[in-house]
This record gives sequence, structure tokens and C-alpha cells, in this order.
Amino acid sequence: MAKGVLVDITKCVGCGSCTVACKLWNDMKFSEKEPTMGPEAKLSANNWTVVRFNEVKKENGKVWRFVKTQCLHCQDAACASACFAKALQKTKDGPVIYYPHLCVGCRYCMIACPFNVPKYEWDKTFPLVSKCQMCSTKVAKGEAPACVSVCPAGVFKYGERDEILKEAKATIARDSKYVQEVYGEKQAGGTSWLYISDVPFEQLGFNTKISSVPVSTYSHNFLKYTPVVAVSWGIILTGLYHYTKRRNEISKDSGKNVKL
Amino acid sequence: MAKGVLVDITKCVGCGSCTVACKLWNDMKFSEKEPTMGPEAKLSANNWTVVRFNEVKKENGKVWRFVKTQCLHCQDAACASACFAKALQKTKDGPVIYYPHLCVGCRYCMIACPFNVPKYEWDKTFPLVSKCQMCSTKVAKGEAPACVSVCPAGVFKYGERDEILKEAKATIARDSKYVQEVYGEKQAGGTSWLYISDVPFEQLGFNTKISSVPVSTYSHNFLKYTPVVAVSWGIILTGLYHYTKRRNEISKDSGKNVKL
Amino acid sequence: MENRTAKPKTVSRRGFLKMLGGVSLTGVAASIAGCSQDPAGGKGWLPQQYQVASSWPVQVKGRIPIDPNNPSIVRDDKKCILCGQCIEACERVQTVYGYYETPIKDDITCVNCGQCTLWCPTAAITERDEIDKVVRALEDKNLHVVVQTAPATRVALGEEFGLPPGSIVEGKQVAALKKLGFDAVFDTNFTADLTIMEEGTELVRRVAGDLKGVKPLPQFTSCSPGWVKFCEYFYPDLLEHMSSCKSPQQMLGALVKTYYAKEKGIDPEKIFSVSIMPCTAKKYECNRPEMNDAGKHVGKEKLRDVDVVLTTRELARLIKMKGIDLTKLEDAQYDPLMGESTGAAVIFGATGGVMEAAVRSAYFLITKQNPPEALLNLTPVRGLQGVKEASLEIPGVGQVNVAISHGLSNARKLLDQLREDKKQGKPPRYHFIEFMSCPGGCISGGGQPRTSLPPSDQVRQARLNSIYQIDAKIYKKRLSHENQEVAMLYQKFLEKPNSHLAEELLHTEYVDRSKTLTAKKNG
Amino acid sequence: MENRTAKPKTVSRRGFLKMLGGVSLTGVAASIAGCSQDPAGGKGWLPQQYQVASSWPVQVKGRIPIDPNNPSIVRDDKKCILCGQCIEACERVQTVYGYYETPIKDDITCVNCGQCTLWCPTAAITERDEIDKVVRALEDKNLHVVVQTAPATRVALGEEFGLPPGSIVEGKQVAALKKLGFDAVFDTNFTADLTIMEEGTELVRRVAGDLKGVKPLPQFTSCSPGWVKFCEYFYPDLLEHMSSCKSPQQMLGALVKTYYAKEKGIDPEKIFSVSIMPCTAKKYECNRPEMNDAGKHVGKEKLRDVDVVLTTRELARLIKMKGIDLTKLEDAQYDPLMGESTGAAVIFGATGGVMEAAVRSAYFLITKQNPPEALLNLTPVRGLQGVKEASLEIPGVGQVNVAISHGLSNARKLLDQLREDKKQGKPPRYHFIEFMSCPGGCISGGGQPRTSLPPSDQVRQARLNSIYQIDAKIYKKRLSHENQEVAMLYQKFLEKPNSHLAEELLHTEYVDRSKTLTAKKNG
Repeated sequence: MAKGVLVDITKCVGCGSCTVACKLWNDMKFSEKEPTMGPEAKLSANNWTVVRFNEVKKENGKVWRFVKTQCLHCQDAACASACFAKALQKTKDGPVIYYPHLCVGCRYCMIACPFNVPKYEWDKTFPLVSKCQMCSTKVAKGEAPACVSVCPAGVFKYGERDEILKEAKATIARDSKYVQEVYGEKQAGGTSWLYISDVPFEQLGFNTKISSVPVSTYSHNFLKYTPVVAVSWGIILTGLYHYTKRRNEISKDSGKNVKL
Repeated sequence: MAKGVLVDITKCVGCGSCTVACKLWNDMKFSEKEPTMGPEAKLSANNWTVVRFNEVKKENGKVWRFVKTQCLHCQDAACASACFAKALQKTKDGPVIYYPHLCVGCRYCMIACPFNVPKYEWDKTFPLVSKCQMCSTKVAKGEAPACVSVCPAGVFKYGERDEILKEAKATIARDSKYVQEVYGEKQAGGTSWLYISDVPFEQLGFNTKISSVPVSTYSHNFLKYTPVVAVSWGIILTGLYHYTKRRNEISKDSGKNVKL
Repeated sequence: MENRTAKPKTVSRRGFLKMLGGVSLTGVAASIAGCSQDPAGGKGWLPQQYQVASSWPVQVKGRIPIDPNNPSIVRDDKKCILCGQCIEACERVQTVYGYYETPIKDDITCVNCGQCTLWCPTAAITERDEIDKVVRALEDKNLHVVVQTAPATRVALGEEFGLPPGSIVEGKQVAALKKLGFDAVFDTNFTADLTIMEEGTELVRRVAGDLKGVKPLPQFTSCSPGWVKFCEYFYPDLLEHMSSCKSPQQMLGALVKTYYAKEKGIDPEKIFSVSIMPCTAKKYECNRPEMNDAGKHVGKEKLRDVDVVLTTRELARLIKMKGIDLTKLEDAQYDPLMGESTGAAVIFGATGGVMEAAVRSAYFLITKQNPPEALLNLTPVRGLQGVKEASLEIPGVGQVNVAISHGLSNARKLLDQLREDKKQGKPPRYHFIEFMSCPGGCISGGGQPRTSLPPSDQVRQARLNSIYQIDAKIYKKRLSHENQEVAMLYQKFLEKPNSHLAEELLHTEYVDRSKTLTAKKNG
Repeated sequence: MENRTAKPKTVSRRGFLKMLGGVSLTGVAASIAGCSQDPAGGKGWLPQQYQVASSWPVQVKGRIPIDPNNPSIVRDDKKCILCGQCIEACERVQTVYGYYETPIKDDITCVNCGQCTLWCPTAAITERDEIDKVVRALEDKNLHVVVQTAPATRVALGEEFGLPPGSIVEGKQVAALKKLGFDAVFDTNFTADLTIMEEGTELVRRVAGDLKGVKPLPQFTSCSPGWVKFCEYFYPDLLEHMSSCKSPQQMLGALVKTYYAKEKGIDPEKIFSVSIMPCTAKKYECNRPEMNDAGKHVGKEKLRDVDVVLTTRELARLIKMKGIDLTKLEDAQYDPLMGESTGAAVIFGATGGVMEAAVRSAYFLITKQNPPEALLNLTPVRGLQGVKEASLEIPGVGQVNVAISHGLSNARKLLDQLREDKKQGKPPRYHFIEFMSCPGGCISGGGQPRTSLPPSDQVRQARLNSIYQIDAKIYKKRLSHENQEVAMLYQKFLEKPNSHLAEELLHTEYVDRSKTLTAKKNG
């Protein structure tokens, strides 16, 4: 059955163990230009998960809240539907995984994702798409994703999504400090990662405007035009490859590592 | 002045700390196919230093000896002389260092080196030459090479080559257990890395047939033909790039990671 | 890894590009993507404890949170291997992490003790490096740069230069500082003796009942800033027991820009005050907003009493950077005015030492006679037992009960007991309690050399032995009230212990920090 | 980085290729090589301690050597971060690494204790994983798979499943083993009781002078294989003091393929014998060539007395692999014939326990009466002090002096003293000395759960408390000589302690290993 992870934002102390685990397990580097923690933390091709710092008003003062962010692994994943090359696939286990050898680099997935998760490796010579895999190989062995297994603060619950969701609802029903909503229950048709919080989600940078209709419903309609569009895109991408790359490089202000 | 490292083979316990330090500092991976320790340990593009295990006869039994191997950083480096692109340069500090951005991939250095040290990155799409840098950036700051700094057994002495050599000679003169030779004092015109041992060097896999005339003396003569030769080589290398690469790939028995 | 969705129609990157006729680039692109059919990710490793079926708990995991603005410690993420040793130090040894409820408020609870820097196997966690600030000050010809050294650094600094644990390098440390260009080198021991005078007088007043209602017994020592912050966080109801004395570092800081500036005729604004401490919490302490009493005294509130604190490790790095071989230096002397010290001062560096020093002088303050020999080697308060107690007969007062704890997990034992006693209306068990944040006291503070990993009692004991050796064998005097420079300070400047000026410059107040966290109920 | 040679004529890769007209590829090649002008290498990191000017020593560094063929421990290089903690464990705690001279001979000195696996922060060093062998045996229908569990695993295994340190899971462990499919589950406690009978009898004979010249006093315990190998390496001259008794694991192994096989009518060749141990040295011990006495007895020299040893951690992984939640299992019982045990046996898991158990039965063997209550709670031999001693009055013998050490650094103290005493012709100070390789005894052995990192006395004490609780409160009997199954074993099979058959199956000899190394002279 499909696995899920419940993130209880009220329990996070902001240690960032999860971000380190992700880097270690996926063999990715830390980069000072792309912080994985703090107010500036953002997902990138090199940061599959980050912990964003938020100072928010609450009652008579301010509180600090940390929001771990990563691919939400939609139940009905728009990125996978948008990918005509099947480079992105939703597995029965829950993870939406990416096969680099199948990717043609069209970046439809990036357009399709309502959470703005898939990233393009702009700084590589031959870029691919990049995003959290929910440690699919670990999940397949019955292990939790790396980020989940290392948390010292008990932020995560990992298990069957159904049970996790039930537990989330029971928790927020039992304790009035929580906002009475499980983020991810319905958003975009439901996601594998679920969040509960004592601070309204919109104050923590969550996109709360997402419809509960799976985005893939739209994209399936849209995808009937794929063959034609894909070919055009493909030609553009291939032919003008270095120019787009170069433009992107130059548009960054980092003069130091300009390639080509 | 030029730095040197003295390796006292009699003190090595074979822990391999030096091999780990090299990987950590130079951000290189361990590969099971290319062991850094044991009887099969060999320098490669990915192994800038290895510790070779030797079981040798001594007196009335066998003893184990471990030989740390890396670029010897010749005083008059044949590789640097052979490199018309100046991608390999002997520094005043001692290290013979490699600038990837200058390398044209001609591989003359590999032919020139009497110790068979520079390696070619056969498994990369765009291979470069690869070898120990003697941690030139650390040396420039007054630090010892990574491998030297981590040794728990006191195998290494790092300092001015002149003084280190003097010390080596004093040590072997004082203690008759040592072979009465400092390997690297004269080989190939003298090297930055020096070795002393209680077991004859040829039994430990050292090339003891190397003349004391700097190899660069030959290569300088040879290099007057460089412009012509280089251009021919360059054309071959560039034009037939993928074919040579493919041939090399196929000639390996590792069917698994065949590229192209 | 199984892929359970329907088998995709394989349109590989290579095939796709070939189809488009982009042949020349195809080969290259395909070889970049590789022909591996694995999904992305999962090519790295994790410490073994995490690599088991996830339904099972992991024993040692994660890491402590560190505020990026923490004044004492920083972490380099790329060196973190999630071994969990910082949590062992913070939660088990110091009982800080894990002792507050979530959700957190607006603070990452940290007492700045830096024990985690001694436990982190890769030194991903280190002190916040402030060597540059000191180098710049030393290079600034307009500044008069003064430095003080804590009691405990002199028995540990040598270890960074290959000397055995506990090697005594007092004179060499002074020599190195002079060689680095400091204009005056003072001894925090001097203000340790001064602390004894101030804190001893306060104790005598508490015992005599002069401070009834305001400052009850037992009196707590206040020289360990990690301990002070711990008390502010978790036991604010007991802050009335805390001695109002500043730590020796802050006393010296306040005196440098008043007394010393006045005596030498130097503009306090031109003085840059550095201290060399075995402690990362001292970096935090010198930044406490109220630690500008010299500035307030001279009417420049922006002046800090102490400008920069370097740990023993930073000093070692600075000395090494400058190519000075500590072991080869000739011993040098501290500068006069605030350079004299007694054995009572140096033992501040050891757990139980403040207590022992205070007892020596309290005996004198009460009886006007020097203490007997037995009180000069108060073995029950020495050594590495977590909680120690002793009971002393002082003529005219009767039995004085004292207790000592080091390592904050041990502090909780005494504090919970006192809280319970007070709740039940019981009289205080102790007159005086010494609390030190770090196990072993300052000799094993969070800024000391990482001579064993994690810190071992073997190394702690070697440093303790040297501290007591300095007290018993090396210094000429063993009683704080015999420090002539301290006497001169009172004569020329402060008048007498607990005088108005002494209160202004040498004493302080505490903050209830319990609002920044929700402390877990004990048990 | 300065480049001090003459400025090279810059022929870049890009320029060179351009010159050749290979323009289409040029861009690609150039962007691969990058435009960085840095030399190769140096893009990684090292733990901070290594990143200082090299002329200065580094305090905590490097790692221990491990023979790739080591039967107990292995290392995964990619997880090693050169923190030096294995050296702390091996050199400071166990005094093995660094206690021999170089050049080495033909051995990587290692006592196989596995303390390094408890200290390695990334678990780069682990036990050699042999779960597969056990899984294969369990799946082989031709094999009768027998398992035994050491005294100490029952107070630690639960920690791997989230229970607090020291949780007692004896019955659940047995249940898990039965669920895993083992055909018989025996208790190493049974042979611990047997060891007391054999070793006690040997001690009485040594005291009585029966073994004069051959087996002098004091007698050393021999159940910790790490300790035995340590003595063989560094104190071979004292091996005559070592009790000839095998360890309880090897006694049970020898009995499984003789006594049990005979009683049950099973072909010894069809028996696969597994043991669950808190210890990595047990993996080495079962591979000692002489540990095939059952095989020799039945005429099949290739049979091993014990086929595979799994550590507590491996058992936990095996249980997790099979999806069994230990905490939810109903308690089960050990199987009869070799399943009974007494409190005297379970305390083998604690430092001082073998001593205490032996004293209880030695009292009986000598006086034919059970010991008084005071001897059943022999507090001087309990607890975590490194070296402990006690002096007991035994009627008819007089004063019996015993000593205990745990952690091999502490063993050296007693051994050096004995060596010195013997050199000076002094009479032995002690009659009996218990040596345990690991600090705290088997409860903190190298195969136990990594519940704190590195192992803490807090966790050790919790496990010790549980061991003594089982002895005092849970088991019905506290004296080895009251074990009825042991009595039955003698009656049916072995006749009497130290009988010819007992000597053949339960006793062993030792090897002088001093030739494989050059021990450093002490001091």
C-alpha cells in the first residue's frame, strides 16, 4: 500500500538533521549559495529537501516555526502524467520517482507541478530534472526515507498513508492548538506527505490555493497534444541547448563559475 | 624551499588513514573495483594514493610490510617537462601540480613518468589526467599534505626536503635494521617523497632500475619535436575522441556501465 | 526497487534525440545520462544505525539545533555525519536538549557551554571563530589591546603543541601573547581573587542575615556563564540564590576600561579588551547587553567590558598561524596592576575550586585568622564525582555545609532538591553551592583542546592535578585576601568589598528566561 | 596557492582545440574542464583538527589498523571520517593499539573485543555480519539448528526495539528465536553454572596445592576471549594462571554436539550451532582451531563446536528483517536439558559477576554449606570502578583475596603488579582474579546495542542493575551447584567436575602469541 509521512510542524526544533540525511544518502553537496536551512532556504536541483525558517505572530508575541519542504509525492502526480517519456513514475509504494535515463529534458513536469518542486540542473553541462525521490530504494526495503529516520525530535510519522492520515486527524481533533486541517489530505488530489501545524499554513509559506482536483486531470487533457508539442520543444531544446544554458548562466550574477 | 616527505616503511601498521584522508580532502569516492589497500591496491585516476600490502620473507619467517604509494613529485619532473601545455607544473614548494583547464589530454605525461603515476580518467565522458597534487593548497599554507597529517603511527616526516633527506640518512646510519639507501634521493634525479625500509625496495614493488639522470633531460631533447607531434596528436585525439573512448570501454570486461 | 506501474513505453533520451536528428549531440547526451536504469538518488550512505527497517527506533540519532546567530558555536553542515554525539553531550551530559517542550517559542535553547564542540567527531561544531577580530585589533595602531587569560587555559594550551595533557604553560602562554603584540597581559586569576573577596563578603552577609528576604541561603556561585543561563532558563525561581558577582572575566573587563584606563591614563574607547577562555559560553557572556558597566561608568554605553573572547583552541590556532612554537618560548610574567594571583584563584579552573577558595577566605573574613592546613586541601570537594558535599566547622559560625556540582545534569539534582525543600518549607541544607557547567569544571570547558574525543576523565584528571599543583607548589600565596594587587585595587579605587562602586562594576543581575521555552516537568 | 615557476605560456585546452578546428566539440570540452584556474584536488574537507599548520601535532587522529581477514570486525572505508575515536577505544581503553613496537611482524594485533564498534560514530567499523549464514541454516531442512544466548544479551536486546536501557527481555528473546525457527533454544547461563563447577573445582585444587608447579595462584578467569587473547599477546608468561576452563559459549557448543546429540539421538553433523553473544570476540573464539572438541570426540574433526556467533546487534537486525516486533512477543521458556540457570550464572554478564558466582560455590565446595547472605551480595566486587578487590573469610581456608578488573587498561595494572611480584619472589596477593575485556563486563561488550555513543556509564549501570535484579528477584536459585540440569549432566555424562571427559570437552589450552608482535616495554 502507499506509504505516507506525517510532518508535525509543532515538534520541529530546526536542527536540520533531515537536510543532512538527504545530502548524505543521495550523495549531494552542500552549497553556500543554496542554503538548506534558514529564511532563504529553497528547493533546488541540489537541495531535495530544505527546512525553511519562519517567524510568525502568534497570540501575544512571535514564534519560530520550521517547515521541512520536499516533493509531496502526490497520489495522482501531475508531473508523472505530464511526462510522456515516463521518466517520472508514481509507484504503488508512494514515491514519485525519476529515471534519468528516460528523461528527454522537456521540463513539462516543472510546469505541471502545482507545488513547484521539480528543478532543472541549470549549472550542469547536460542538465536533468532533479527532485526528492522519497528514498524510493529505502522505502522498497521497508525503511523510512533518510530524512525521516534521523529526526531526533519526533517530527515525523511514517507508515501507510491511510493510517497516517487517520492519526493526523485524531491528533488535531484531540489538541485544539492545531489548525483543524491536514495539509496534503486533499490538495492536488492528496499527497503522500501530510502536514499538521499550530500556525495557519498560509503563514508558513504553504500554497493554500491549490484545488483538490488532481492536477493530472488537467494535464491528461493537455497531453493529447503532446507528440507535436514535444517534438517542437525537443528541437528547440536540443538545437539551442547551449544558448539557453549560456543565457541562464549569464543572467546569474555569479561571475565566478561561468562556463563556456 | 622545496618540501619533502619521508616515509619510514618500518613504522607503517597498515591502517590506511592516509588513503581516507586523500579521498576526504580531494573529494573522491571509494570504489570496490579499485581497492586503496591490500595486495591489489593500485594507483588510478580515482586513487591518488594507495597502501600496498606485501608479505615478504625476512630472517626466519615472513613479515608484513605496507607501502604507501603516490606521485613522488620529482625534483625535475619528467611529466612537467613533457607537458607542452604547462598543465603540469613543478612548484618551488615541491608539489608537481596539475591544472585541468590547461590540459589538452595528450597524455605525454603518462608516457614520460618513470614511476607510472599519472592516470587517465577512462571512465569519464571527457577524461583528464589525474594524479596526487601533494595537497598543494595545503602545502602553500604551511600545512602538511592530508595523508601526512592524519597518520597515527608516525610513518611520515614532513619538512624541507634537504633536512628530511639528512634525517633519513642519519636514521639509516644509526639503525642497522634499515636498508642502507634512501629511495628517492637520486631516482629520476631525486624526488620529493623519500622512503626508508628494513626490507630491500625491490621486494616491496619499488622500481629500482630507474636511473639517477632526470628523465626530463631526455624529454627536453624529445620535446623539440613537440609542435609537430602535438598537432598531429591533437587532431587524432579530437577527431577520433569517441572512438578511442568506446574502444577502451569495450576492452574492459565490465559490461555493466558501458556508456554510449 | 520495483516499479509497479504499467511498464512505460520506453522513449529514452537517446532515442528521442536521435529521432530529432540531433545525432552529433546524442552520443554525448546519452553518455552523460548514463545507461543505468536506476532511479535517481540513493547513491550515498548513512551511518549504520539508520539503515534498518524504519518501523524500529534508532538509538543514537540526529543532531542538536543550533541558532545561526549563536554567539558561541557554529556548525559546518558538510562535516556533519549525524552520529548523534552532540545530542549525547547536550541531552545526557548537560540536560538541555530534550528538556523543553515543543512547540518551541522564539529561541533555540542553548546554554552556550560548547560541550558539543568537544564531542563532535568531525569538529563540524566548533566555537565561533573570532581570531580575525583580534588580529585586526592588534594591527590597529590606535588601539591599546589588553588580554586576560583564565585559570584553566594554562594547564591545557600546551596540549595543542604536543605536550602531554595537563602540562603547565603559564609563562609560555604569557610570552606567546606578548609576542603576538598584546599591549598588556593580565591574569583572570587576579579577578578570581577579587571574586572571592566580593562573593565571600556577600556570603558572609547572607549567612549573617543582612540580606534576609532578598538573598536567601544557599548562595550559588555565578562564575560559569553556561550554568547561569541554565538557571535562568530552567530554575528562574531560584535566581535569588545566585551570587550577584560577575564572573572573573567580566570583572576584569570592567576594570580594564575603568581602573586600568585611569591608572594608565588611557582613553577607555581606545582599549580593546580580549580574553582567552577555556569556555565558549564566555563569548556569549561578554555579549550580554548588561555587560557594559565600564562603558556606563565612563558615559559611553556602547563600550563593551570585554570586546572579544577567544577560546584556548582559537589562541592555539592564532599562535600557530603566526608560526610561534609555544614550547620553545621563554617564560614571561603577567603585567602588574592586575597580574598577581594566588593558589585560591587558580583552582577556580577545577570543579570544587571556587568553593575551596571561598572557604579559605570566608574563614578569614569571619575569624580574622587564616584557615588551618586541613582547609587548604579540602579533598572532599575535589575530584570528578558529579555531586560532592562537605561540612566544615568555622569558629563563630558553626557548621557550614557546602555542595558542588559540575556538568549540568548534576546541577539538576541539587536544584530539584532545593526546590522541593523550599516547597515543603524545609530549612536550607547548604550554605553555599558551587555550580560549574562543564564536567570537571573549566579545565574541561567547551573551549579547551580536544585532547581526547569525546573528553575523557583521564585528560580531565591530568589537568586537575596540574591546577592543584600550581596551588600547592608553584604560587607563593594560597589565599585570595593576601593578593596585594587586589588590596591595592580596593585601596585606590573600590574602597571595600561590596562597596557602591564595587556593586556598580563587579556585580550584576539576572534574567528570567523561562518565557523563551516551556521547560519539561521533571520526572 | 602560488605558482612560483615562470609564468607558463597559456595554451588552454579550449584554445588548443579551437586551433585544431574542432570547434563543435570545443565548447563542450571546455565547459567540462571548466574555466576555473585552480589546480586539481583539495575540494573536500577534513576534520578540523587536521587543518592547521603541519609543523604542529594533532591530538586526536587517524584510525586503527584492521586486518581484512579479522573474524570479528570489518570497516567500510567510505564511512570513515578519521575522527580517531577507534584509537581512543583501542589505545586508551583497551591498551592494545600503540602497545606494540614497529616494524610489525605478520599480524595486525587485535583482541577482537569490538569496543571500537561502539565508539565509531558512523559505524564504519561494525561486527562482521554473519546473519546470512544463520538464515541459510534455518532454511536448510536437513539441519537441526540450535541456539544459545549469553547472560548479557537479555538486558540489552530490548534497547534495539526502543525499550529503555537495561530492559529485561529474556522471555521475549527466547520467543523471538523460536519464531525465527531455531529448533532448540538453550541458555549460556547453563554453562555459566557449569563453568563455576569446573572453574571452582580447579580453584579449590590450586588452593589446596594439588596443581603445584603447573597451575599456580592466583587463578585467572578465562571466559572473556578478548581478555584471553590479550594475555596471550602481552602476558604469555602468566598464562599458567589462566583457568583451563573454556568459556561458557564453548562449553555449550561442545555439549550440543555430544551430550545433546546423544540424548536426542541426532547426528552431530546435522547440528548447526549458533550463539547470540554481546561480544565480537566470540566470533573469533569459535574459530580458534582447537575449538572442535565435540568433533574430535565423535571422530569428525572438521565439526566446529560453535558454527556461527551473532552479536546482539545482529540478532536485532535479523528479528527486524523478519518483521517481528520483539516488544509484542509473549515470553517463552528455554528448552530443557541445557535451559536451566541460576542467579550466579546470569551475573557472568556483569563485571565482578564471575567472581561473585565462583565465591558462592567455592564456599559450598569447601565447606559443604551454602554461603551466608553477605556473600550473596558481594558489593565490593560490583560497580564500575576499574579495579576492585575483596577479602573473604572462608571457614577452613581462611582469608581468600580476590581482585577484578574490566577494560584491558585496568587488567594491565594487576598483571604488571603480579609480574613484578613474581620477579621479586613475593607470594601471590590474590587467590583469584576476574578479568573482563570490556568496561562494565559483557553487558557493555563490543556486540551490544549502541545505545549511547560512545558507551556511557549511565547505560552500563542500567544494564548492571537489571542483571543483579534478575539474580536477586527473578530467578529462583542463586547458586550454581543447585542447578539441577547441571547435576544431571554430571550424572548422565560427565561424571564429576574436572573428570577426564570434562577435561576433554570443557577445558582448553592457550597459545603464546608474543611471537607475532614486539610488546612495548611498560613505562
